[in-house]
Amino acid sequence: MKIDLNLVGAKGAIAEAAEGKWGMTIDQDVCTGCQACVAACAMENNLSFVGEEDAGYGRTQHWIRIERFWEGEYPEIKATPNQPMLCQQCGHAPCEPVCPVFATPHSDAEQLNLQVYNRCVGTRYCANNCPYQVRSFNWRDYHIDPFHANMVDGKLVFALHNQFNPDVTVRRRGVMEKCTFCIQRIHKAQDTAKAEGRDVFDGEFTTACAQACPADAITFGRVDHHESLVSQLSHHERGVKHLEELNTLPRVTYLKGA
Amino acid sequence: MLKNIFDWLKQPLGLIAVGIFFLSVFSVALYGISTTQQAPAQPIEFPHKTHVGFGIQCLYCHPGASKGPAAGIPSQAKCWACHNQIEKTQTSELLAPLKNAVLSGESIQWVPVAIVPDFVQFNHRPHIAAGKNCEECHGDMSQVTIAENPQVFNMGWCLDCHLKNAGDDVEKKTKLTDCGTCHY
Amino acid sequence: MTATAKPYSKSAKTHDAHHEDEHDMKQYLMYDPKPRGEMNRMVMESMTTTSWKFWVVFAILGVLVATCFVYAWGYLIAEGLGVAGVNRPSYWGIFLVNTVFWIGISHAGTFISAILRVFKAEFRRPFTRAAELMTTFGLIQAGASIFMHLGRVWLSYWLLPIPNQRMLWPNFHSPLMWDLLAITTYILSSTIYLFMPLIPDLAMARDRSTGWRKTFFKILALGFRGTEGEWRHLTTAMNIFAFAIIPVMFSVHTIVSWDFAMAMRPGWSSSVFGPYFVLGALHSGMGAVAIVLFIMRLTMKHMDYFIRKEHFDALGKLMLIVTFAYTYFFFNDYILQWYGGDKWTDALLHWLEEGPMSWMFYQLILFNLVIPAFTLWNKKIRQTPWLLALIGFIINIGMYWERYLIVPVMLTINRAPFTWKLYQPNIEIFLTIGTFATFLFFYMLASRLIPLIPVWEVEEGQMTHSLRKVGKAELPTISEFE
Amino acid sequence: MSEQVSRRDFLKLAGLGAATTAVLTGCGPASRYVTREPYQQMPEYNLVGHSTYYATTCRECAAACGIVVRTYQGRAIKVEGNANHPLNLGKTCARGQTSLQGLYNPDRVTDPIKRSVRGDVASETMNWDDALQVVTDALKNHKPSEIAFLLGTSADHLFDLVTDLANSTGVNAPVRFGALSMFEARATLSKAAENLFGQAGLPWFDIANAQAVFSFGANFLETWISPVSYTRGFSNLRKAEGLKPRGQFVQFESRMSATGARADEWVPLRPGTEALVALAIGKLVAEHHGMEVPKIFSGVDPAEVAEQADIELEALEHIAKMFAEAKSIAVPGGAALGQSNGLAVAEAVLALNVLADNIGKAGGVYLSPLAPTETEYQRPASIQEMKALIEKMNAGEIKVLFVHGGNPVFELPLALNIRGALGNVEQVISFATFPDETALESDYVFPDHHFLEGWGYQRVATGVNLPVLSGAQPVVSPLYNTRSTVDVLLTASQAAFGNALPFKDEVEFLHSKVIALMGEAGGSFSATDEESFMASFQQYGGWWKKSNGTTSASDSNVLDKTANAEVAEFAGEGEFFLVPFVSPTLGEAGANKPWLQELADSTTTVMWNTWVEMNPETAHHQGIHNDDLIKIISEAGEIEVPVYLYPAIRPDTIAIPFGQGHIAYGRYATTTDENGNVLQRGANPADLLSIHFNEAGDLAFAGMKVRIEKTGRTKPLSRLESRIGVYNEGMEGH
Repeated sequence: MKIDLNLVGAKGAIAEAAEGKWGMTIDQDVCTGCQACVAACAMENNLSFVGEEDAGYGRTQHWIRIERFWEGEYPEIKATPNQPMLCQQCGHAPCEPVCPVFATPHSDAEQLNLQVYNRCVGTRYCANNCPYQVRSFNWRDYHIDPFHANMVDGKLVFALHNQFNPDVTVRRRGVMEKCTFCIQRIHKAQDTAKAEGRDVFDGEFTTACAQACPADAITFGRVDHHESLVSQLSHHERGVKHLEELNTLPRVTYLKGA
Repeated sequence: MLKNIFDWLKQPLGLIAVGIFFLSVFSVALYGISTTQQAPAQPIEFPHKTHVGFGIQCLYCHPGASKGPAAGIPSQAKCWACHNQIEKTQTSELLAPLKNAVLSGESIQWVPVAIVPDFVQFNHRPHIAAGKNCEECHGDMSQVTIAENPQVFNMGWCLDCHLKNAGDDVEKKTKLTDCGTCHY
Repeated sequence: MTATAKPYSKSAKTHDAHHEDEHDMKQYLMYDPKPRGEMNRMVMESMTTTSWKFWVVFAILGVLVATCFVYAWGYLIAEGLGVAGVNRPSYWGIFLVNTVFWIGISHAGTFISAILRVFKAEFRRPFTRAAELMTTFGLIQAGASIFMHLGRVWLSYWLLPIPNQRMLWPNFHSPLMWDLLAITTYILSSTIYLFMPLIPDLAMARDRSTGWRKTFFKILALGFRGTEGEWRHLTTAMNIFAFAIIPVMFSVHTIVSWDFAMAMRPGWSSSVFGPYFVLGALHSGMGAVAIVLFIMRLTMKHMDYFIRKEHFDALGKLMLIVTFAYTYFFFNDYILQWYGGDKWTDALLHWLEEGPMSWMFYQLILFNLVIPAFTLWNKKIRQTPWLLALIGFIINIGMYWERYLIVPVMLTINRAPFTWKLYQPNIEIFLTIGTFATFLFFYMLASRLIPLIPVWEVEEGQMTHSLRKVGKAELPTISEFE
Repeated sequence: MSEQVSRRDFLKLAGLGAATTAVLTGCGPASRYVTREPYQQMPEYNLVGHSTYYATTCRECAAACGIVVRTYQGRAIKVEGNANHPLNLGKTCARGQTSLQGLYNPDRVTDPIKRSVRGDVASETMNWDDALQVVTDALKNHKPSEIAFLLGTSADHLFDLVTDLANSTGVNAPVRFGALSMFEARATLSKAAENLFGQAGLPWFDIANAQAVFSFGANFLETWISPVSYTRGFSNLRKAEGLKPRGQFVQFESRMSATGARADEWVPLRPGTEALVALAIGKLVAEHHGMEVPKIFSGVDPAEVAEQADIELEALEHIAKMFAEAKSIAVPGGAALGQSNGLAVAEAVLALNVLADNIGKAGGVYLSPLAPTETEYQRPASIQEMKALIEKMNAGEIKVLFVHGGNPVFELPLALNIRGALGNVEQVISFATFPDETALESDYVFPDHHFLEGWGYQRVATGVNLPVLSGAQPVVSPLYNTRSTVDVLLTASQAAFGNALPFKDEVEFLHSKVIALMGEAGGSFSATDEESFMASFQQYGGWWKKSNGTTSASDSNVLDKTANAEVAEFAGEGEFFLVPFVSPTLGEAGANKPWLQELADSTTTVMWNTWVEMNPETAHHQGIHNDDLIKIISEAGEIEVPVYLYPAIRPDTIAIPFGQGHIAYGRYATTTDENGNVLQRGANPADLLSIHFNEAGDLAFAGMKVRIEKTGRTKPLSRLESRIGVYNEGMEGH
């Protein structure tokens, strides 16, 4: 596809025309707010828990959080539909240009916003600039706090470390992190498909949150394949992109309303 | 005062002292670095040389390399399958640890040699599939006893090869230089 | 010249009342010359005469630097930023407040020495050095504050474009990258610009001191002997630098403002931030100069000769002008944002007006706009050093609040209301004290090591100014050397 | 410079540098290098670098969802749903996801221990031979009637084993109990089904195929009986597909639960009036249909009910119209049943289903099928039955108590004083995996494996229309010196009673039970020999029938009964109705899993603590603010809890989640002060409950009135949400 680079918004047009885009739809009408996605994400991606004090102070490491607001006054009060908020993997992401060391580049191969932990120096500019506020920073070395360890034969043993997913880097202090659309699963599926000499098919794998969701609210897949489920859902009339007015071109579509 | 010091340093003895100081700092630093570059001590002084000499293929003991991320260390059962039938195993001093480990059922604590940092997600399979030979990265094992790394696996070294392989193929180059290919 | 006409009596009366003041030209430093040797002696004495009080303060500051700067920073690095108060959404906190504040302080030095030099404002002469020192030391604190806030400061060299085997370069799209380049340029150029006018004074000091000081000055003076050729080279270089550093100065704070203005956040993405920040910087910088001059005059020997009421008066006028310019940009920024009517900006303005930090917003208006605008009209106030220093102090508090509002308080409000959380500084307080202590520590150290008064500039001024008797009146005249 | 020269030079330099600065790279601890040991004998299905997946059953709650655990080099990495399992079809809840944090919990009991002083943390380690001797002696040296077993909620293989033991030796039949069975009032539901349909058992509500769901307090999206399967049902209810419209959902409760928050209409009725409202709706529906009002509904006057329930008559009529015009289903549950008239509520709500004519039909109410190997529905003990057991303990009739799978000291109401009752038991032996409160009150703790290390099966009580026996197998080898309780009991009972249970070990016992299914037709898999049948059982994660196994109930005379149209009675004095509910994220036993603690509560987003929900208006009148620590005083006890001003609760009601308040149970379930002393984390609403029963013997846990007192202290609650952004705090004018 040819895009006139002189046009205003050419960058957005390129992002839109890109191939290999992964995307997600979240049906807010069926989301029950059960937190299964949050737990699944934490277990899959070696997220650290931060303890009561830091959690209340806005330092939680959730890569996905479920937002709810209130409408009306008692007794005509309603909780707004749960809104699971995660990295929108913007096609035109505000976090990307502000990082001085390219620690959060746009992946041309996977069409994702990457977070390269080992490149990050911790300016936190990306998190400031993220309109969705979905980035979380490793304020401390939460994983290796001796509080979690037992002393066995004079050595600190972290039993919980046994559960770490070997496919995901464990982050230390001073590094930004965020939802990766379970890129380790993407790679695994691509690798398997390539070994078998075929393409990854729709529904072959999915992200940890979508896999766990008991209400099947989350759908994941290639949004640039017209026949894929996620692509069809994201063009549904109920589909809304969050803060679309900022031209961030998010890859997550929320199905709002009934 | 300052002048006195300078004056003292200018005389031959002073120059020698300065020389010795810098030399010692340099050699200590060199020693420190060199310790990080040596092959670690292994529980068994495994002679790769001998095994390769017998004509055993790499993939016979490390079959994971062609199928997935890790090449793997062979299980004791695999060692024993052959050594069981070799008379020397019963008598050799060097093979005693293997014998003991198998008989006692304890595992041998090999020390990994060819490692990449935690933040690099390496997968053997695509490299083998792309036609790489083991020795291109791990060196010629027919020459060494304990496995040692002929080179430090760092990003420049990886990229060098990736770029060479991609050539002018834009799509390949994109994939092979994408940060997300190795770091996530 | 026969300027003796008296148009009407009322005017004449006022004239009479101030007759003594206005016509005693001796009150002006430029018209109160002293012999060269005498003045040199005075400056040298001011540098070498140190009372025990100085050492007490110096020791206290030393302790503060060791604990609040060195130890606290080390602790921060070792433990991670969790020991600070930064959180989501206030990812930046006081660290960036300090950065902007210190860069603001540093602006006064360049402004006074370069711009006023270019415009030949004569009152600048005795305190250019004092102001330039503020530039250099302020920038050190600004830089330190930036590095303090990095999550992994030991990797900060990745911000530099060093060729490497990873084939990775810094991201020149990032305002932080521009920031780094701008601040580095500024710190280099301002240090050179501090050093060049210092050379003749260092040479003077070299000739008048003994012992380790002599060695010290000898090294620093670069063998300056005061020949015609040396002077010519020096003045040419200074003139070039005076012009060249002005755009650097304006660009630095503009670029610092872009850290915010380029970001996609309500309250931040404002096109007026560039000049607004520059004016803000001058506002706080002038105030800081007033404080420093007051303290120098109070504590250092012979300083009442060099720093006089006229200087405070002139500084006060400058502060007044800056106040008005600042006021314009202040309202420009807020009113335009309010007029924009964006939903999130609206929420932000409400947060500033009604939120728990609103007291800061109102104090900012009072301290930065109202108090200076209504007091600096008065000549008496302007000429009272402690009052002017007090106003300078108030302005600086106001300006600190302004930066505090822009960074952590505005960061509270973003486009994700589910995450709005208050920011509570923690170890940052100690680090802030640490930067202040380090600044003062350096300053006090400098006051013992280099002449704080550019003697040659004062002499040059006095030589070009003279009083000439015309009839009964003594009139000031200026001659040009060049 | 040519490319070769420059690149190579950089390489060498940077290479040296990289080695020395590896410490500073900011990533790690090395997740991949936890162990680097080759298998001595590589399992043939295992391949280095590849994960192995094992199907097993989640036992975090009694629902028995099927899970598949990903393991890598002998470590369990991730829990995923078993897509084949009919109950959850590949889905999991947060508690199931975090079960790995139980497996790798740093606070597990690692060895058998002996405690000289009950309640004292100090203990000494034993070896298993001595431990087995202790169990053998306990069984041998006491009369069978003096030996009792207290097990967890789920009907699993251990329950079957102990039942067999009881049948063959005469020891007391095992009692199953869990906080969830108390808060779900399972006995009430089962009793109501028995009363109306003549068959005890948990009814199963097919909300997926209904058009409108009317829930009377059932928190089926949170913890209620089988939350994952009900959430699946809810998801299907909401999805409009083809001709099927999006289903409606109405929730009646006094405090908006996470379930109620998803309702289209949330009706905050006065606690205790649920039965009346259900009856009134029945009456209005019958009138709407123009039929004669059935006898069961005839005793109520809708206008009067509306006033008693503190809702508008129009709202009631509107809801009745909705009920009448759609394919409706009514679900009783939760706090509505835990009242003095809980049974009446259950009956009235089930009667509504009869009126809607949905019994045994798609989108209606079924009687849950009996699980394979089950002959009749065996429900967990009601609190009345627990009280009977405690009275026996107090009377000294029980000399040895074996506890497994539950934590009664924490879960039972303080007023029942099980702690004191345990004091009257000579020997208390706990098989706890974690050092919980009950283990603390035991003489011995002989730790069982974590469920991911052990064998087993579990019956699925409800949640799907198929009879399901969910299979469990170890996914990792046991981490610590623990031993399966079944093995312990087999060995000990053989030593004590001879060949009462003639099995070599746990696996053989399982084999004997499961193999019985081999002959049954219509199973999910079939095999010709026992070995492969057992292998398939483990591989598929269980055995289930492929055809609908629900029994249709007879509902002929239901509507002709007379209903008990009374408002519930409330015990105690005070101005507030107390609604305790089970924390949706923590459940009954999740408090020791740090990630469950860190999950935001679905409605309040509070983490790591207990809170009390209070209407902001009420709080305003009382001068109470967010985070104020208040004392809640019931007739049975008092606790101190910080306040959460909750906009969706009746002004005359306060609600407290159950799940926190541990004084033992590991470092994450408790807190410590500066000196390292273990303190209670949060508070336990079970301390407030006084002992009143409904007609079915369940505790009337929501049938209390309490008063509150300010303490003047505060305890900031950690919330995920922003109080500024969500409640406009600090920006009131905006």
